[in-house]
Parts: sequence; structure tokens; C-alpha cells
Amino acid sequence: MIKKMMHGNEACAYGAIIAGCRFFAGYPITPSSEIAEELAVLLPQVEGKFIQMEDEIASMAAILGASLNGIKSLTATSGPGFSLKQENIGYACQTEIPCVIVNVQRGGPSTGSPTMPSQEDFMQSRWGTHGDHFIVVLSPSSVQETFDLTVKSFNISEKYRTPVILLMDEIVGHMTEKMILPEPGEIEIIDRKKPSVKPEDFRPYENTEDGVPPMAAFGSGYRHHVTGLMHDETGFPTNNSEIIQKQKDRWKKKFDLARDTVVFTELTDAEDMEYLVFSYGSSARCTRKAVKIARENGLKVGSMKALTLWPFPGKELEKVSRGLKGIVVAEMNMGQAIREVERAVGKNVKVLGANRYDGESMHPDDILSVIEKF
Amino acid sequence: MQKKRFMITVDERLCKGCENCINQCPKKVLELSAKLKAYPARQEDCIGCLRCEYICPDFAITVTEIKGDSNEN
Amino acid sequence: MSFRYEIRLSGAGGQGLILIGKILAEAAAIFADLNATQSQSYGPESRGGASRSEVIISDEDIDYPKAGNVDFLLAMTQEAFDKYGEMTKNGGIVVYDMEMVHTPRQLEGVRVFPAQITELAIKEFSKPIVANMVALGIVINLSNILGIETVKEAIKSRVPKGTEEINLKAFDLGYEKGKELQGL
Amino acid sequence: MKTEIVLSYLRKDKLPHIWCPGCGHGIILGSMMRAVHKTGWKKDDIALVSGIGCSSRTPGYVDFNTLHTTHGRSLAFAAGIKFSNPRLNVISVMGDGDAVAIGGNHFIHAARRNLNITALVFNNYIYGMTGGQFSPTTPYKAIASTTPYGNIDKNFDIPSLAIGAGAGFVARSTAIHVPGLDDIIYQALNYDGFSVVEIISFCHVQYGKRNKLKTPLSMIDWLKSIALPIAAYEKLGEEQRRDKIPIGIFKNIPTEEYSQKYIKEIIDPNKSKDSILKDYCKAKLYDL
Repeated sequence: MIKKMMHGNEACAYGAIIAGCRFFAGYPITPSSEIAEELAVLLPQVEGKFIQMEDEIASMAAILGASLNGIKSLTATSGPGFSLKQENIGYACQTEIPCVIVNVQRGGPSTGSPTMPSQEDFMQSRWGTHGDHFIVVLSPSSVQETFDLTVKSFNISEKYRTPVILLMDEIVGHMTEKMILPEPGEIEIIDRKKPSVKPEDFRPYENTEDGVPPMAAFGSGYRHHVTGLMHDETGFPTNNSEIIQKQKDRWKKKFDLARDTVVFTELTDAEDMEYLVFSYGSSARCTRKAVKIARENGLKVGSMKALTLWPFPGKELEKVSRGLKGIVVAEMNMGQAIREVERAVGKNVKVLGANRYDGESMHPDDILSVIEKF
Repeated sequence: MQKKRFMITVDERLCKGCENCINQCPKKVLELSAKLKAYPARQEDCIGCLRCEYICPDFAITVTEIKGDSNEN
Repeated sequence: MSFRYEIRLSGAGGQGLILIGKILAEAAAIFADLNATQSQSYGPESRGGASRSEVIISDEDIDYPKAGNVDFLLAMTQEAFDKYGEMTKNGGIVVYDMEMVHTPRQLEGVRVFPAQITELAIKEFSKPIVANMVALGIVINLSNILGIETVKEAIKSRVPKGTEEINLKAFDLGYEKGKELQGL
Repeated sequence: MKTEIVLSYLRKDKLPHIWCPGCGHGIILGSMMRAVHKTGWKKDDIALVSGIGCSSRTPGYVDFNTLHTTHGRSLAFAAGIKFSNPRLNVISVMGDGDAVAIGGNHFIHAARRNLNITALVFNNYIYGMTGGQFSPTTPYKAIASTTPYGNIDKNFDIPSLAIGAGAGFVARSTAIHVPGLDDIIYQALNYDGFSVVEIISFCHVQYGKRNKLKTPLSMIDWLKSIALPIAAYEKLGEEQRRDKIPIGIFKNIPTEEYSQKYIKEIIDPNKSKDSILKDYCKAKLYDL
């Protein structure tokens, strides 16, 4: 066990390497650049590769190229870069290439507030690229969680052949606090499944039982074709609507089956709660404080922290929402997750937003003042 | 010296009848058939320059030298 | 009884305030077995822009990582003094660098200490860059929140290799200065 | 004879390809395969990457590790492949718009960075797949669907661009200069660093029909009339050079390849290791 002071971006870099990441491509952008800087130092030490590309689009493309070689790959960015990466995030969804994309959020739109915290990319992380697709988004609220969720991001992306977004925010990214690294053997590391058939029988997009086709690395003898066009089980383009639907249904099946293994939430003070504060990322820390203060004032308030943002933990939320007098959704934006919360709990529970979007981090008073409104 | 002889085969599944081979043949060996595919109308004139093979975008043409002809033995 | 102590280190980029924030947090969380967070805000310029580093030290989990009730303010520029002086809590401490803050306002309910920080660093070490360590010594002495040895351990682990000695000397000097400020 | 070699590298069940009858792209594909054959590389060790457009359909027909990516991004994907596994031979095929319009930034930086990738630019002067819009290589005054009154944009000279950006091997040929093209591609493949071959292809369907060259034959004759070896071109006066295209190898100098430089200069086994990584990452995960 190692105890170490780290900031969130540093913890992300360590988490990536310990998860097995051996390739990083990126482009500098505040407030995520420390991830690249750390990896520029660390990757060569484990015979990994670090490359600073000419832009965000190229960075995203490069990590997909590396991942096709069977190498776990990462890129890190912030809002404006995340927008540019969306093109090839879509490619990763279409071709089911495992990869992890870190977005240390800043205020937007456009250049926005580079050095100030925000959680304005909640929706973009899910729907940033065009077309129907599935994606997993995790969001840490502490340095420890950043480490843990970085490892989980890689595991999920490898296990389910999907891009995973680690949606951080500036507060977590730049905050230094204590992190505890478990013993090396205690950290679960998952690698993608490889084909076991003969190369001539290999079907790179086969409809397997779990919906996850085995993946062969370039150069491993399983020559195959990868295209961003809709393709059949063999990987070649198709315009056959029946096959297109089958492929998309398999994606859905894959994510339906994966859903419960990738959705993480933490419920606290729930036994007697009459009000619930739902939050994620650094807002969840603020929520904890707000709940303490509210309880000191005699209000029965509990909290749910979402570590997984997408798939949205609607089921988990719905289960604990019955009989509540109100739900507060605390987020540093003008109200994004709140729509999903409303959708999950229906009309029976009143849902109000505690929103902060002035570039300052959320304050417990922002939440307490909303609880008072019920 | 014995004159070399060649055989031209056209894979009709691949030929799109673009006429590149017909136009580039210095000996005017090839023609377009009624099925709009290239075919060697005057194979005996072929000098084996391979221009048709090189200019065919569809890998439909193969020129092979005819060997083991009884005349040459 | 739990405690939470908030330190705000504010001034300009390039003064090394983020580093001493990290040292304070590391001293508390690693060498003193408390909990600590260090966070910061900074302008886009790496030199000269406003810089703010906040350290929260507590014996329990730190939920809210931002300073809300500042116990200790170190102001290394006039702007920092003006902006944060009045946000220091009642009974708190404000230390400012006399070299940088020329028109300190009256602050009520707060103990205010004008200190030679940058000047001392230049006079004793000919290096204004160690002013942050002088300041750290003063912070540790006046706040009395952490043991001097734990902070020294943290300094050794955080400063660039080969600069430990001068940084520790500057810290010691600051610590002594702190005693002087308290009239000890 | 030659066709047999070409077909041995193709996914025969995917033929006939989608290119129009007579299209220059198929001729180039044949040339590429003969050049690859000459290198002796194993199919398993080759990655063929493309972007979007007519030329970018090439990988679908070739029995290598093949990747058909997003518009303009071929070289960026190729960089990730080559840099993460230098053992693979990486070829990137692009169209003109793909390489120097939407992918222009990747193109110049690939040339500057110098990973060992062979970039083959199939230049047919037009966006063929989308219906004949003008590209950055469309000649002055030429008609395209988006230059109905004639093109007033200046066009890129791809070899000059590549040389300016630092590529060590730069050549140009055309789809009709086979088998000379085979040799140029072969030399590019063998070059240890970033190599560029601009190959003037032809699109009689989208470019030719609007510019009085509506058959493959007329386009082939046109190419014959404008392309001439670099040495011959250089002998011409400025006036005569107009409307002519020099073909051949413009630059071929040895350079230090990027991934080798990285392995040599950055991955130093004697470097002191981070204490955490020492404990947590003992295993070497793949061969360099």
C-alpha cells in the first residue's frame, strides 16, 4: 500500500498506467494538460509511448490506431478539445475500439472559462457525436476516485469494446489530496478478449452471447477490415438494412447486459431521508457538506452520488425516490442531469435544480437554499 | 529466333468494359464484345507488352506466354 | 471534536504559493496523518497573474474542498490583501508581505501581521524565489497547526532535488520570523 | 502474369471494386500491390489505412490489416498504428481533398514528424464521391460542380508542400505511367521515414465530363500530354512549363525515423524509475 499526495490529473495518469495503458496521444489544453505532462514522464519508463499530436482530432485518431494494435490507449482534453474529438469518438463507437477519453471540464461554450470549474459537458459526454450510439461515462469526485475510476474506465472499455469517457472537473483535476494505492495484486485489471478461432474463421463483429465480439490486434495474424461505415459481422461495409439493424441491436444487447456492471452510485443518509440531493463530480463533495448542515438543522436529507453518469443511474434513483418530498439535483451547469432525474423519477417527486454556472465551485448554501424551497 | 506467343484471358466477372486495354494496345489486339466485355480478337498479334494488364483498373486481364508449343521443340 | 482549518495563500503566479500549499497539505495528510486538500485558482499567465492556493486541514474527511471560512490568510500582493482580507474569519490571522502590500486596510476581529518576506529572502539568500519558504515558516509558526518536523519532511519530498538545503534554511528563517512577529 | 501477383494480395470476393469503369484508382491499386510484392513483406505485417473518398475504399479490397477511417484522418490513425507498433509496415492512401484539404494539418505534421509511413495521395483533382466539387488541387479555371464559372482558387502542389513540411522522400507519378509507378511506390515503401507519392489519377466521370475529357481515353491522352520527367521539365522555359506536370522523385534523403528516435532517446532502460511504477508495472507489455 502506498500513501501519496496527488492531484486528480496526476492520479489519472497513474491509474492509466497501472490499468495497463501504454499509449497516450494528446494536445495541450487547460485544465487537463497535467495528465499529458505526467504521462510524458511516466510512459517511457514502462516502455509505453507518448505522442503530442498536431490537434485533438489527430490525438483521438492516434489512440484508436494504437488500440487496434492491442495496446490500451488514452487521450485527455477539456471542453473545446472534447468537441473536436467527437468525430473519432463516433468512429470508436461504430468500430467498437476500446479507448479512454478524459475530459477535465471547463466552462463553455467555446473557449469559455479555461481555468474555472464547470460540469457543463454532462450531455455532450453522452451525445457529443452524431448518430445512435452507446457510451459509458464515469465521473470522479476525489483524487482517490479519479485513480479508481481511471482503472475502471480501462477495464470497462476493454471488457465491452467501447470508448469510455472519464468526465472530470477542474476542481478534482487540480485538487491535491491523499490517495491510497492498493497492493498491486489487489487492483483488478481486465484485458480485451482475443479470438480463439482460426484466422480464416474470425468474424470481428460476430454476434456473441454477451454481444462483445473478440478483438484481434493488427499484426497478430487475424487480418481483418475496420471501417466507420455500417458493416456486417465480417467488418465489411453493408447497405443491407436487415444487417444494419442486427448490428445495432447487438450494440444495444451488449450495453443492456453490461448496464448493471458499469453503473456505480453511492447512497448516504438514506434510511430516514425525506429529501435527496443527487450530484456527481466535485458537486458531490459539496453535497456531503450540505447534507451535514441540513441534518444539523433537523432536515432529513440524504444524498446520491453518481460515479457513473451514463448509462444514467435512473433505475437506482427511481428505487429510492418513492415517498420522498423532494429531490435536488446539484450540478455546475444550468441544468443537464436534472432532465434525466426527472425522467427517472416521474411526476411523483418534485425535482429542483441547484445550479451554479458562474465559474466558481458550488457552495453548500447553493444546495441548502434549494432544499428550503420544498 | 522463335517469335514468342501470348495468350490473353479476360475475367468477365471483373471486366467493366471501360476500353482502357483496347485503347492502349499498340497492336489493336482487343475489342469489345457484344456483352460489353473486352476480348482478344486478334490474339496472334499480341507482343506481350503487358500494357493492357497494367492499364486495366479491374484486374480482369492476364497475359501469359504460351510455352511448350510443339513447333518450338 | 473535529476541526477544520482553512489556509488561503494568495498572491501572484510565480511566487510559489501552489508549491507551499502542496507542502502544507502533504505535511498534514502524509506526515501528520490528518486529512488535507490543496486546490488552486490561477490566471492564464504563468507569471504575474493572480494566484490563489487553498489548503484545508482536518481530522476528518474533507467534503467541501474550497475555503469558505478562512482561518489564515497569507497575502503576497496588494490585490490579494484587498480581495481576501475581509473574507478572513473572525479571530483569524492575516499575514502580508510588507514589500508587496503598501496600503493595508484595517481589518476587524482579525490579527494582522505585516512581515518582511520577499525582502528577507533577498537579504539573506539573494533569492526572491525562496520567499515562499520564508512565508511557509511564518505560516507554520503563527498557525501552530502542524509540527515543524512534519513540514520539513514535506519540504524535502516536494522541492527540486539539490535545493532542499536552501529551502529548509529559508523555512527556518521564516519560522524564527514568526516568533518575532508574535513578540516571543 | 502481373495480374496474378496483384490478385494474390486482394480480397477477391470483394471484387469487382466500386470504382467507375476505366478509373485510374484501380490502375494505381495494381501498381501498389506489385510494389508491395517486391518488398517481400508479409500480409500480416502490413497495415493499410485510408480516410474517406473514392481512393479510401482501397483498403477494403486488400488482404492486409486494413482500416478505413474518417475523412482526412488517415495519417493520424496511421501515426497511432506505426508509433505504437513500429514492427508494422504502414501505408496510408488518401485522396486529394482527404490529404491536403480536411487532412492538410495531419499531412504536414506527418511530414515533419517523420514516422515511417508511406503516404500515397491519389490525386484526381476533384471530390469524386460527393459529386464533383472542386478540391485544393483542382486546376485554375477548371469546372467543378462548385466552380460552375471556373475555379479561381490557387491549387496546392503536393510535392512542394511535402518538401516544405520536411518529408524526406517525395515523388510524383501518374496512374498511366505504369510500370514506372510500381518502382516509385516500391522506393517509397522502402524508405525509412515518412514518404509521399502523389499519384495523378483521373476521374473522367466527375472531372473529365465537366472539362472536355469525358472518357478514360481522353483523360489518359491528356495525362500523357502534360506529364514529363523532372529533368525534361526543368529544361523548359517558364512559359512552356505552364500546364505541364513534372514526374519522378523530387527528394530522397536519409532521415532519422521518429519511432526509432523515440526508442533510442526517450525510452532509456537506465533511467531512474518512478517508485510507484517500479512496484506496479513490472511486466513489459509488448515488444518494441
